[in-house]
Amino acid sequence: MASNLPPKPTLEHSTTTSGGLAHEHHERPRGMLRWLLTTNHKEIGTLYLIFSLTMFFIGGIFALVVRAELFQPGLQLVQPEFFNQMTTMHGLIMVFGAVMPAFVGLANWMVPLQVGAPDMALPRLNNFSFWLLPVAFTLLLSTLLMPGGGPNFGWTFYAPLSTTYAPPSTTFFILSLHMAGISSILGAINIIATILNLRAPGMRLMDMPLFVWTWLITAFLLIAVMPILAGVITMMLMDINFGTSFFNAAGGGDPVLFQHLFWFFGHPEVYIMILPAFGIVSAIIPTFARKPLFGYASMVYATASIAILSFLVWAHHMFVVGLPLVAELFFMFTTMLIAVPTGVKVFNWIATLFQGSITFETAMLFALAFVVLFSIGGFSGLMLAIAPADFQYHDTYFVVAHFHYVLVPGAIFAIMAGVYYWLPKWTGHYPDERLGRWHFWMSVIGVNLTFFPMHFSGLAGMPRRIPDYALQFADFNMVSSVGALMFGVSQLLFVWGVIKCVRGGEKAPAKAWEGAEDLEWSVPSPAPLHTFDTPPDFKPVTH
Amino acid sequence: MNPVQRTVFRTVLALMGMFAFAFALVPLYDAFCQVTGINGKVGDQPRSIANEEVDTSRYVTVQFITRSGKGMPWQLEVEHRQMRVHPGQPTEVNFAFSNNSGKALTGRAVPSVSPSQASLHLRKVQCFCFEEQHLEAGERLEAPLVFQLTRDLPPDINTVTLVYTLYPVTDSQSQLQAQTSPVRGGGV
Amino acid sequence: MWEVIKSVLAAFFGVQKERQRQHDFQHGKPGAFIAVGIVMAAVLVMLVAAVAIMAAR
Amino acid sequence: MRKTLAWIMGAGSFLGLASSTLANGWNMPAGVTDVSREIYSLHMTIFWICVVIGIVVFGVMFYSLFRYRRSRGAKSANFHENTSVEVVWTAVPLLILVGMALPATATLKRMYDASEADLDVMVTGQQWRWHYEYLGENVSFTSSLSTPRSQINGEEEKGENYLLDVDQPLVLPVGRKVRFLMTSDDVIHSWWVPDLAVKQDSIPGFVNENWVRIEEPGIYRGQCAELCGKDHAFMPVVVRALEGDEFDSWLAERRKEAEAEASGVDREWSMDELMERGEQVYGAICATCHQPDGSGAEPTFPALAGNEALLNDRDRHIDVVLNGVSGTPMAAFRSNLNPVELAAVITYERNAWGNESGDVVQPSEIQALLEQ
Repeated sequence: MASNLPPKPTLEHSTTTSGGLAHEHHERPRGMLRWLLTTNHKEIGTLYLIFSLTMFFIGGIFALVVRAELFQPGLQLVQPEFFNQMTTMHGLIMVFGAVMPAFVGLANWMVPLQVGAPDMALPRLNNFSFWLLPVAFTLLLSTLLMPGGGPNFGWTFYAPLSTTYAPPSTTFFILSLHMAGISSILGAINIIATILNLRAPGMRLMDMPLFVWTWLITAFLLIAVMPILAGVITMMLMDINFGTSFFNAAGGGDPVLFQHLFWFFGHPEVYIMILPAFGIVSAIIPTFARKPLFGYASMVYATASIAILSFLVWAHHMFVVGLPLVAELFFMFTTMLIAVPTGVKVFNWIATLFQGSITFETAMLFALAFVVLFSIGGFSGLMLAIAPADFQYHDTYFVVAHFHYVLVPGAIFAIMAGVYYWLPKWTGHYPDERLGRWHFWMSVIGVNLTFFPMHFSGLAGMPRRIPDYALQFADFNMVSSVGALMFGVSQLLFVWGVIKCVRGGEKAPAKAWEGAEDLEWSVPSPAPLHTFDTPPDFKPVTH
Repeated sequence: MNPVQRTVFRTVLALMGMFAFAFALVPLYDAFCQVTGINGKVGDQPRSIANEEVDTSRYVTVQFITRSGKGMPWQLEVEHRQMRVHPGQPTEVNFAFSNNSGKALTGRAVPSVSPSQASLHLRKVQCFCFEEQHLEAGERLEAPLVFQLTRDLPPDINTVTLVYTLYPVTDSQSQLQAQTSPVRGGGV
Repeated sequence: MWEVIKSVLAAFFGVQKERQRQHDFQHGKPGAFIAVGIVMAAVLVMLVAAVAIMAAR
Repeated sequence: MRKTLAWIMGAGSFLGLASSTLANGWNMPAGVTDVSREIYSLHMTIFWICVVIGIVVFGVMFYSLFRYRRSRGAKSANFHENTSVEVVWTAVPLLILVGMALPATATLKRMYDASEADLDVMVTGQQWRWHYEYLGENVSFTSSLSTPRSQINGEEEKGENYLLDVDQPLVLPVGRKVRFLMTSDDVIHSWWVPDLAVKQDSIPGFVNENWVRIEEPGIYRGQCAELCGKDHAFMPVVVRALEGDEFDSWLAERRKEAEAEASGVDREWSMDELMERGEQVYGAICATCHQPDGSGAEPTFPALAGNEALLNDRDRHIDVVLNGVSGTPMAAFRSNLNPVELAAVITYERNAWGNESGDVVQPSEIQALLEQ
C-alpha cells in the first residue's frame, strides 16, 4: 500500500538548479522499450491520453450495449445479469479509466510546461503510476470472462449486493480498484511535488495558471479521499474473504455504513472529475475572447470552497436510506451552498466573454458548450439537492441525466476542448477546423439527444439500472439510444482529427493562439522532448 | 531532505493518516449513531433505569416485531406483539427462542428501532440482544427484555417499533468477534 | 489577525479585491491563512448544523 | 452570425421541448396525497427558478457571443475584476437559495411527522418480490410480478401494464394514515410509488419508516428503485387504494381466507392437489431464479431438475426451502409462505421436470416443523 512508496528521486530538483537532467541524455531505448521505460513527462502524458482514449471507447461500447438493450421495451439482446455487468463496467471504466487518467495525462503534459519546470518532480514514479493502469484495467476487464461474470452491482457497489451476494470475481475487482487507486495517489503526489517545488523563479502560487491551481486542489482531494476508497474496498475484501462483518447486518455490521464511507469518498471524487475541467475552460475562454480571465482570485477561492464543501455533502446521495430529519436538513443546506461558488465560476466565464473579441475555434466551441451544458447539469443538481423532492428523483433517470450532463458535456467536453487547444503545442500542427466543427456539432447534438430525454423518463418514474421498462418510457428511451449511437460514432471523427493533426496540417508557431498568455506558449511547437532545462524568465501578468 | 522529498514525505503522511481514518470511521460512526440516534442503533451494553417519575398522562405504543434471517431455523416469539406504556415506566416483556432444527446452533438477534430518533430515549436494562445465544437441537429458551422509554421522548412520537432479526453466527464470525470485541462485538 | 480573518472570509465569499490580494500574498504567512481557513470551515459546519437543528424543531 | 443563431435556436428548442413535454404528462406526477402535491409544487417552483436563472445567464452569454465576436470587429476590453458586481452575483444566488430552502424545510418536516397511524404495514424486500404484512391483522402475502415471461421475451404482445402488474397488490384504505415499516431479507431494495411520493430504502437488519395518507381510491404503480441484482427491473409495486369500508371488508375476507388455509393444514392432501398448487407457487416465487423448467442458472442459482443431491435428501430440501441458505440469494420462506404452499412447492420440485422421487410432503409435516 501507501507505505512502500515512493522511490527516492535520484536527482536534485529545485527551482534554483537548472539543467539537472543528465541521465536523460544517455542512449535512449528505442521502440516499445522506449515507451515502457520513459520517464519524460510529455511521453508519459501521451501514454495517459492514449490509454484514456482507449478506455473511453471500451466504456463507450459498454454504454452502447446498454442503450441498444434499452432501445425498446422487452429483453432483446442481453440478459439482465449481463446488462448489470455492462452498466457497472461502463461506470467504473469511464470514471477510473477514462476521465481521471485523461486529466492526469493533461496534467503530465501541461503542468511542467505551465509552471516552467523541466519535468515532473518524480519522473520514475510517474512511469510506475502510469503502468499500473493498464494492468489494473486488464484485470478489471478480465473479470467479465470469469465464472459468474464481472462486477454487477453498479459502480457504487453498495453492500451487501457487492459482498454477500456478489459474484466470485469481486476479489479481483477490489484488487484492480486498489491498483487504479494507487496510480491516482502516486500521480497526485507527483503533481503536488511538481507544483509546490518546481515553479519557475518568481512565479508565486497566485501567478499560476488556473489549470495548475485546479489540479493542485484536485491532487489534495485525491490524497484525502483515495485512501478512504482503499479503506472501504479493503473492508469489503475482509467481509467477503475473512468473515468480518463491517457491512453485514447478520454479524452486527451496518450496510448503511458502507454508503456513508463510499460517498465520503464519492462526492469529492465527483469534484476530482470536474475541477481540472474548470481549469481547462478557464484557460481557453480568455484565449479566444482575447481578454484576461475575469476574477482570477475569486476563481481560485471558488475552487477551494467547492473542494472544502465537497467533504460536507456526501449524504445527499442517501436521502432515502432513512436519515433523521436533522441530517437531511444539514446535507440539504450544505449541498445548496455549493451552488454559490459554482455559480461564481460560471458568472466569471461569462464576464470574461463580455466585451471580448471572440472567435470560435473548435477548442472554444467545446469550452462554450461546457459552460452551457454543465450549467444545465448544475440546475438539475440544485433540484436534486432539495431533499423532499429528491424522494421522487432519487435513483431515477433524472439522476442519470444529471450526472451525465456534468460528466459528458462537462468533464469530457472540457478534456476535448483541452486536446484541441493544446494539440498545436503537442504536434506542431493546427487541428483541422472543419473536421473539429463536425465533431463538435455531432457531439453536442448526440449528447443532448441522449441525455435530455432522460430528465423526462426519470420524472415520469423510470428507475435507473433496469434492463427493461414499462411501455410509457419507450419513446424517450428510443431517442436516447439514437442519440447515444450518434455521440459514439462522432467520437471516431475526434480520433480521425487527432491522427490527422499528428501526421500533418497547418504549421503552428510557438504561440499558436493569438490570445494565449501562459508559459507553455513560450516554447516551440511541437514542444521538444526537453523544455525549460534552464528555468524561464517569468514575468507575472496581472490577473 | 530537499524540498521535493519534504513534500512527498508530508503527502505520504497525510495519505496514511486518511487510510487509518477510513477504518477509524467505523467505530466513530457507531459512536456517532448512538449519540445522535441515526439508524435506530441502540447501545450493546445494558444501561441502568433512569430514575424519573412515570409520566402517567401519556401513552406510547411499543410494537415488537421478530424475524428470522436467512439460514436461521429458529423462531423468536414475543409475549405481546404490542403494548402501551407510559414514558419513564420500566417494562418487562418476555421473548422465547426456539431452535426448530435438528442441530445445535449459535444465533444472534440484531435489534433495530424505528423511528430512529426514539433510540436516543430507549434504555435497555436487560436484553437478549446484548449477547449471542446457543441453543441445542429442539431447545426452547425464554429471555426477558427490560426497557424504559425516558420522559424526554419527543411528544410527536407515539409509536415505537422494536425489531429483532435472528441471524446465525458462523464460526469465523464468532472467532473474529472475540478478537475485535468490543468494537463490533455481539450485536449492535 | 483580524486582517487574516477578513481575507479568509472574503475567500469563502469568493470575492476579493486585487489590491487586497496582492497585499495578503506579500505580507501574510500562508500558515496563518490555512489555520484560519480550517477554523472557519469548522465554524461553517457548526453554523449549518445549528440552523438544521433549529429548523428541525 | 449563423453559428450564434444556431446556438440561440438550440437553447430555445430545449426550453420549448421542456415545457411542451412537461405539459403532456411527462413530468413528475402530482400524486394523490398532501405530501406528494407539496413535493410536486416544490419541484415545479425550483424548476421555474432554474429556467429564469438560465434565461438570464445564458441570455447574457449569448448576447456577448453575438455582440463581441471578432468577425464583427469587436475589440477586447481589458477589465478583469469588479468587486461590486462580484458581491451582487454571490449575494443574489445566496438569497434565492434561502428562498428555496424555506419551503423545502417545511415539506420535509411534514414528511417526518411521526403521529399515530391507523394501520401499520411491514414491507419486506426480497430478491425479487415484496412481502406485505398487516401488523396485528394476521394477514400477510407476497406480491410478485405477474407479467408473463413471453411478453418480456417478445413472444407475445406487451400488455398495457407491462412490468407494472403483480399477482397480489398491496391494498390500502383511503383517508387513513398508513405507516410503513421497511426492511429487507437480503440486499437493499427501495419501495417506491411515485403517486404516493413514498420512496424508502429497505435495508437488511434495519427498519425504516414512512407513511402515507391516500386521498383518492385507485391503482398506483411503482417499482423497486435500488439496484438489487438480476431481476431489479422485475419487482414492481402495485397499491390498490379502497374506500375505508371496502378496505375493512377486504381485510376481513383476507383474514378469513388465512384461517381457512390454516385449517387446510390438518387434512391429508393428494399428490395431484399438491402438484397443482405447487406449480402455482413455483411459478410465482421460484421460477425467476431456478427457471420455469427447473434448469437454474449456474453458478448462482442451482438447477432443481435432476439435482441428485436434493432428490436424495428430502430433509435437506425441506430445510433449504424453509430456512434459506445463508450467503446465497436463497431466501427463507418459512414466514413468507404458509405450510400448504411450502408443502406443495416442495412436492412439486421433487416430482416435476422428470424428478420422479414420488415423495409427497404433507402440509401437516411442515406445520409440525414450524411449530417444534
